[in-house]
Amino acid sequence: MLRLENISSFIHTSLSNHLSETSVLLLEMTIIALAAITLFALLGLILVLMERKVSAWIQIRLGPNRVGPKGIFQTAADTLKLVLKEGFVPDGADKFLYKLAPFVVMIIAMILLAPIAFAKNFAIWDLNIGVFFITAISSVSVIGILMAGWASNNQYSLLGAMRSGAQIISYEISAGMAILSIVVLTGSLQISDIVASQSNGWWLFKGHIPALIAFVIYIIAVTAETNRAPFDMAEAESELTGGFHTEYAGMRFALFFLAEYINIFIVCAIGATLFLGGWMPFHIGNWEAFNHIMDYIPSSIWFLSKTFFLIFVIMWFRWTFPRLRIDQLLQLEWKYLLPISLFNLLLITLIAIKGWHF
Amino acid sequence: MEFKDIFFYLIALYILGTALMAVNTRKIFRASIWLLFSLIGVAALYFWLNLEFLAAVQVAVYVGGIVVLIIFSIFLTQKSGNQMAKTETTQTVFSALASLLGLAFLSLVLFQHSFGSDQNQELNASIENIGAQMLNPGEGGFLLPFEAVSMLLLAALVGSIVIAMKVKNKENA
Amino acid sequence: MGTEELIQSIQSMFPDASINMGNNFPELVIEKDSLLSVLNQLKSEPTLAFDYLFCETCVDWKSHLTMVYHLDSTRFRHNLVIKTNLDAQAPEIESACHLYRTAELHEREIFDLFGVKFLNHPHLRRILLTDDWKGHPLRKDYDDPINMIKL
Amino acid sequence: MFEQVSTSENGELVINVGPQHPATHGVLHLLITLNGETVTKLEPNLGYIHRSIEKMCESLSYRQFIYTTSRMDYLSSHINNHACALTVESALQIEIPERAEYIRVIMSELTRMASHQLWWGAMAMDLGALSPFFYAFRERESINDIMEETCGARLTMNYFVPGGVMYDLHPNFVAKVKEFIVFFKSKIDEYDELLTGNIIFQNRMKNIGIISKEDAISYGCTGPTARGSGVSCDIRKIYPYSIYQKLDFDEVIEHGCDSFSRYQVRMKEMRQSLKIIEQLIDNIPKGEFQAKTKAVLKLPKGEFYTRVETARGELGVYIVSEGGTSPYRIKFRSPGFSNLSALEHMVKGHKIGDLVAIMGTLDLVIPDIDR
Repeated sequence: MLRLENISSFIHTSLSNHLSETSVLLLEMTIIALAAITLFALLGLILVLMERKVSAWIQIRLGPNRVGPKGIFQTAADTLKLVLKEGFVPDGADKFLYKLAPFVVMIIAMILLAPIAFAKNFAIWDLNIGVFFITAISSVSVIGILMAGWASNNQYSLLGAMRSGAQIISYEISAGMAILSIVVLTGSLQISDIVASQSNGWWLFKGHIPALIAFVIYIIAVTAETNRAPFDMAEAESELTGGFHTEYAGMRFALFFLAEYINIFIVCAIGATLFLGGWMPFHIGNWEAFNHIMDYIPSSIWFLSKTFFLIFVIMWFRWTFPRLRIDQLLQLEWKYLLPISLFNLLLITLIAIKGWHF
Repeated sequence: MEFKDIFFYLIALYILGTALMAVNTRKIFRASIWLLFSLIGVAALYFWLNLEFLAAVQVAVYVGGIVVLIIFSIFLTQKSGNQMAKTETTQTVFSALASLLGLAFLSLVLFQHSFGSDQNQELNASIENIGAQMLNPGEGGFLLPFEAVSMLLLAALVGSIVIAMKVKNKENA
Repeated sequence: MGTEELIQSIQSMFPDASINMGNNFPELVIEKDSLLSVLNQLKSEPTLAFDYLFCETCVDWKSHLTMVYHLDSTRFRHNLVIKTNLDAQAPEIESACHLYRTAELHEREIFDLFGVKFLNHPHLRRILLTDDWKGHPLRKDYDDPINMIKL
Repeated sequence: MFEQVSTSENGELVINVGPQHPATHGVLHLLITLNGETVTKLEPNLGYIHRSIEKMCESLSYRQFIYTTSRMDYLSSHINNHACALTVESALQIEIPERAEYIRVIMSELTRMASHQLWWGAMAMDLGALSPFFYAFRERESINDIMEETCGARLTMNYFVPGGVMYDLHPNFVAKVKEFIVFFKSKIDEYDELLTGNIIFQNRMKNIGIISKEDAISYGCTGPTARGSGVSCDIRKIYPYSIYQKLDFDEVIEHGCDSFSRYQVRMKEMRQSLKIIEQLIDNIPKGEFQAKTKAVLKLPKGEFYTRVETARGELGVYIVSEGGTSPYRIKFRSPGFSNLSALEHMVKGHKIGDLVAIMGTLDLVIPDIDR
């Protein structure tokens, strides 16, 4: 069966046989860049279609069903339309920052993709501070939103930007704490180490109830951090018409839209890696035959199915819950999630020191 | 010049260019954005030095934290979109003099210091090492400064809460 | 309290005003200057307690305008209509919105469509039409040859 | 019409909510002043769809003017028509056949339910929950289908005429309504499961948009808006018209005075409407559906006032007749107009998100306000 980890090593060895080290490096960089961009486009198309299908399913509708079989080319057609749309700058806007903002958001989403392990031995850059790198870089994405909101010269945009700023900064702490609890259990920030530590069971199961609490907090916090309903204060279409992207149209809007979905993918991938074992197959204790069958499924499939399960959960939230109010949102973080996650971290540390986990 | 060196000069040029833009623009919001880019450049420099942890801290603290705070304070001041007033000539002269003085001092220190003595010594910047040094109370440890800084931050935190609460009381009365 | 009793008790309260039974409700005709005092008494008198102004409008009779106030009591569930005539040229009357908050928007509408000026109204300005609109459409002498279709 | 300002003198943010805004459900324009996120001032600017229906009616006959009222509060068009028909009938003292009365009440209650369903979906959408909208429309569609079969229209039915109703019921009507009652009874529980019990929803609704009983009366609030504050104001109960006197139903009153009470009132009213229809649907009397009336209606000289309960509150029709074929002056006392006046009182001091939620619970229909 075709496995992703074999492909990368095959490319590397075949290139090294013929070319010098520098040119191999350059060529591989180009290949990775192209692959990443393709992945981006694909993810965008798939996730937008998935969102529409999931929402249609929840809302007793059919969803897109005209373009292509079952409407699978709908997002491609939408993208085409958005590309052809005029991209204008509103009067009185800061032109430079207005045009820059969607790219900032997009580039940050792209950088975040680097340390994610898509399959066994298959990551763009498995750096030794993996999860910390992601926390650090994702804190920058708020700048793009602040920029967009300010540069649009629109009060709704400004309010949306202020909201999302306050929100992302607050929820980053809880998300960080949840990530930290797994780091404490693993003793490493490197993603490959974290995945390897789950070869005998996922942390969600191994870490007892504190890990479960950390997982729930992580899911809530990242839903807020990616500006998804019920925490979509930055957009809040019924209050702020569109929040920070009220004035955006065409491809610039599409970049924001795409970045939102890429961010969802990334946070869900991290969640799957930290709590659900990343590309590790599902094993049950001593059931040798069962474990062998699970091993036969490629690691990339495992990783993607876990990630898409989490994405589905986040989409499910969006189409079920009403939106919180901004002060309730901050209250939830500072009065409930943060104290709980701090206490939870202490518990996890105790578990890690005493070695009570499996 | 090696490939690695070209990269260093590119990063350096980027840091200096964006820093210049930050001080030269007369729109306060843009200045903060240029500062942001400059700080990202510094993080890139750390990455270039293989100091990933430091680079990530640089991004998390300066870019994700301090610049966001600056932008927030710009939002809260009125008329942030307007151009700032042109600086006076005397001010420009004095600041130029001050910068030159700083440059001179820095170059003096740099040229007096002899580099290369510890080039063979491997710098251990792994997270374990950083953590161990941070909590080491003995020789070469950073526990005392670490705790002192955290006390300072706590004091700042409490102080800001007190100030914020005072304003609210006034409004109520 | 039956309608007959209601009419009698109101008549005894305001001997100068004339009260008689209309098609639906008893109608009290008063002088425009006494409007506020009448409304005040009707609202504060515990046996009447007209606390709910459910309709306030104006009728243009060409020679004069008539302000019509429909009052209801949420406690006793009896109704009363108060009418008062205004001058057609410069209609002016005290605003009732300090007694009944609902009058605020209703009076702005009447000001807009009939041109009745309400004294002591907190912000009397046009509500439905644009601020620079000429004339008051619900007046009988209003003419708009473009927008009005004569049947 | 208004000055374009972005900040007030003391640095507060001034925002135009509307006329094009997703939360105003129409072309309502609110000029709000914000201190941070808190609303400090709210001023409605009306008239974007003002058609001067009252002026139009002065040149229409007593048969024609009823049709303009379908366009006022288009979600309770049957009930608006009912009010007009009742005014004309009471002035001319027309006795209408019992069958017509039954049909009218059934139609009115169906309309009330359809209106409340739409409100439920739209209000949930204001709060950011998008799915309830589709669930609400599923039920509303079946009511609209029933209406379409009998009246030929889905929104502006124009079915009630002076003297009765325009046509007889469609043969499928009774069966379909019965089917709908069974269907909707299970769905209304689904509504509660989906939204009412949700903790986010309750936090968004409870103790928000408070208006006391005295204020509600003073602001002239009617309908569920006032009944959520404990004011008994259901015209069907206090000044019964048509055959409501004979029916067994409760006036829903809640005493919470907040958004959640108003929400509860409407939810319970839907059940009461079901109860009313259940009482009537099996015994619609046979006979004429329209009384014999003259071809040209002339009201006697005088003033006539009718009050009915629409889905939004009390609708008053005030006709001043000079004895001609068309009214001399007509005034529609619309429920939305008075309810809107209480909006500032409710919203002041709340966040901008609450403004949207409170507006949702007022259930404003803009053509009803602008007329």
